[in-house]
Amino acid sequence: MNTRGQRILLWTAPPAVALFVLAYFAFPVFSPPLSPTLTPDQVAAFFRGNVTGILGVSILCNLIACSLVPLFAVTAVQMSRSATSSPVFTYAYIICVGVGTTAFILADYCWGMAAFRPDRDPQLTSLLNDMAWFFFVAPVGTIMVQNLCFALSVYLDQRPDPIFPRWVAHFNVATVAFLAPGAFSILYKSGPLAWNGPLSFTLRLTTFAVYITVMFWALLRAVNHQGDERVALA
Amino acid sequence: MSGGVATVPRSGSEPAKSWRTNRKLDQWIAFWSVPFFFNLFGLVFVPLSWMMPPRSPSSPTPRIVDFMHSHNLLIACVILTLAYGLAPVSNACYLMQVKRMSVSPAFRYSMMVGAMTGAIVGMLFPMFCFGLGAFRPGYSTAVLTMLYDFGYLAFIGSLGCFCVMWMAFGLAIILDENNILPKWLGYYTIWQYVTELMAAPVWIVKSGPFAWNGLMTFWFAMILYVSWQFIVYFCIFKAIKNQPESEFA
Amino acid sequence: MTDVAEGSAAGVDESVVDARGHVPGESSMWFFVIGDLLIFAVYFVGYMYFRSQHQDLFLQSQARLNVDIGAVNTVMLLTSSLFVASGTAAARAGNSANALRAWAIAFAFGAAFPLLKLFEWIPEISAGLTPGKNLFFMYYFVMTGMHLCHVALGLVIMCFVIRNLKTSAQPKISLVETGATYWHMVDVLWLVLFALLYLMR
Amino acid sequence: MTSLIRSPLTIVWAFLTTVTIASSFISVDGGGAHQINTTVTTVVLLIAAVKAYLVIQHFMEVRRAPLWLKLTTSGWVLGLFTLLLGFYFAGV
Repeated sequence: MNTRGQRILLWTAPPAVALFVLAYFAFPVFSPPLSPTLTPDQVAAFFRGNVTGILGVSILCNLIACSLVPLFAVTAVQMSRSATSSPVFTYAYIICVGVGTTAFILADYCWGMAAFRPDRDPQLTSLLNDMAWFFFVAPVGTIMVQNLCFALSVYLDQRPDPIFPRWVAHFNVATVAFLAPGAFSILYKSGPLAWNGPLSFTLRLTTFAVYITVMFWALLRAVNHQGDERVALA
Repeated sequence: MSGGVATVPRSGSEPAKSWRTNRKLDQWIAFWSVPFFFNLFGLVFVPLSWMMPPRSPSSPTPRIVDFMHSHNLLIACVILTLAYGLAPVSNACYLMQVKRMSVSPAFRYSMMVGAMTGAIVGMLFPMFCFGLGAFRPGYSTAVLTMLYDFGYLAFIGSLGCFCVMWMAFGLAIILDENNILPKWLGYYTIWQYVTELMAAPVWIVKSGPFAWNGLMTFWFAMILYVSWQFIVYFCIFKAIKNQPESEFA
Repeated sequence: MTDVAEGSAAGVDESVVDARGHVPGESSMWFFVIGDLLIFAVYFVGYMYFRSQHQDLFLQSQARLNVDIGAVNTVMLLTSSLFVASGTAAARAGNSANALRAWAIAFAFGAAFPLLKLFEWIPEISAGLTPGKNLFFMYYFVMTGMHLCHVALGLVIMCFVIRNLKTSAQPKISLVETGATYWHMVDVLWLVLFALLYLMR
Repeated sequence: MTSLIRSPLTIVWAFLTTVTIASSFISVDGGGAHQINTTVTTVVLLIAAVKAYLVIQHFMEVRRAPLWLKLTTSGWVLGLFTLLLGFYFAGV
């Protein structure tokens, strides 16, 4: 068994990231991010004025929402190679990926729904917008646990020739710390922790982007070192 | 503060070399995160936000509005969004034992998908319904009561994703020939499935024993569920403990 | 028919009587049976408690049930249980052919139960007697519905027992006994349900 | 055929079926008015208790089971029907 398949899946990540970057810069809601202090009428007016942009990005994101899953799947495969007593962290990792991705899809749905019929009652448009932000910014719990599971499986790897270098695990733990503030966006409507604040929005997205890039290179290296070794996950 | 933070010190601080010698360290870390998670879950739901025991579906609108505006709901929401990632870890503990059984991998794959969908519809979504009401006090009462209903129904209403999980888990235990978990636990797990059936009437009535805060649909199912949870963790504890070293690859 | 009964009678009375203190089937199934009996007991007692709070409502609602189908269904389950019991005894006595026949007949009677239930439920639901109608009908549909799930599971288990009897030269007696134990429990629960929902005043 | 009729299981079954039909007649005749009727209820519930006990003893073969199983199942029948009748009469 060679690693060609894993490498192919891995290389689907860069185009996916490119599409996400495109979606990010094309999304009217993000430039600049809508303030949580807007009244329902202001939110409704915003959605009425930007139907095309929001719908376009929502459709695009519906299509590409799961396109980073192959990257995570390869991560899971590499995790399962580490010499621990069980694949318990791999399983937790896979479930976390599913949950986190669904949360992103729900966020996208809510924004798309608000733009689909922009003359809806402003209360409802505002509710959909709030819900979208909640699902987009707040549910950091799964990606935190996901990264911790990855880090733990690297730390506990008892191979003489570890699959991932130690610093990848340290890096994953650090991302956990940087992602955590996102959850507090539920509590604040202004300041650094609000959903448009530097800690919840900018730091979180930057961390995520750096994380994907670093993981991509780390995985590439791990897969290339795998050689003919069979993977035990099932 | 979060589940993440709680598990980090154990690994991040590179525990003593004696820990290193324990080959099952990964399983023990995952296992001990579970009681932590459930205690947190209980604390957040009961004394912090008083979301549980469930409020009446027929309580008067002003009381619903009052409740939906309580600030503690937001704090509860924050804690849970930080910690809900630990639910997959607890499910991974079951999955690990199912992997050791003689049954087909299809069982643990079914459970895995059940766990994924369950975490979204049974935890994250209802949580956000409650959080949204408190987040923006300007919502009309119609929106608030809808969020209230949506939150409770998604949380308590019967969920097929858990049905599939318990079915796969119960069947795997019963069919297993390696005796990883006791057979009676498999039969006990069938009642877990039944508790989901029991919860079906909450969609129909708004008061009495079959409402979402009812004696039959909530309290009775809760008694079955909580005792099952304790027993299953005790059994998993023994299963991890009894796993022979020779099984490790 | 005669053979079945002969086999069973012989099996029960001679070969097993000496086995004092024999727990039929897997003991884990008994764990389930006793637990299930207790779970249903909570429902039964809950029904009685709420009935005493709303006597008239329950009595008037009971008037709209179909006692005939209920009684026929009781007889169906009892007869099915009889054949299960004699089939089990035949299997124990080593008479696979008779056991198989008895279990097949038992399955036919058991399968009639959900069909009759359908004939009972559909007119009721189309007449507006849904679980949302009142507390009695909620109890009625929840309890008979949960019982019906047990019947469905029982029919599946019966299929496994029948396959076991049909395909293997030495059928697994413990499987046969386990299936029988479960099926009789379904019967017991229905007997109580029938009295509580249809008959009492 | 004679052995079918004489088989203890069949005798139990015949008894169970007869009392089932009898109890529905009692209910329909005595309680047809759908008013509280303590006699009908008592008779019907006692019949149900006896039926459940017989099925457990004879069909489930608890008759030949160890003592703990006999006690548990009999205790269930006794306890359940005591509670049922108790709640019934408390509410009448």
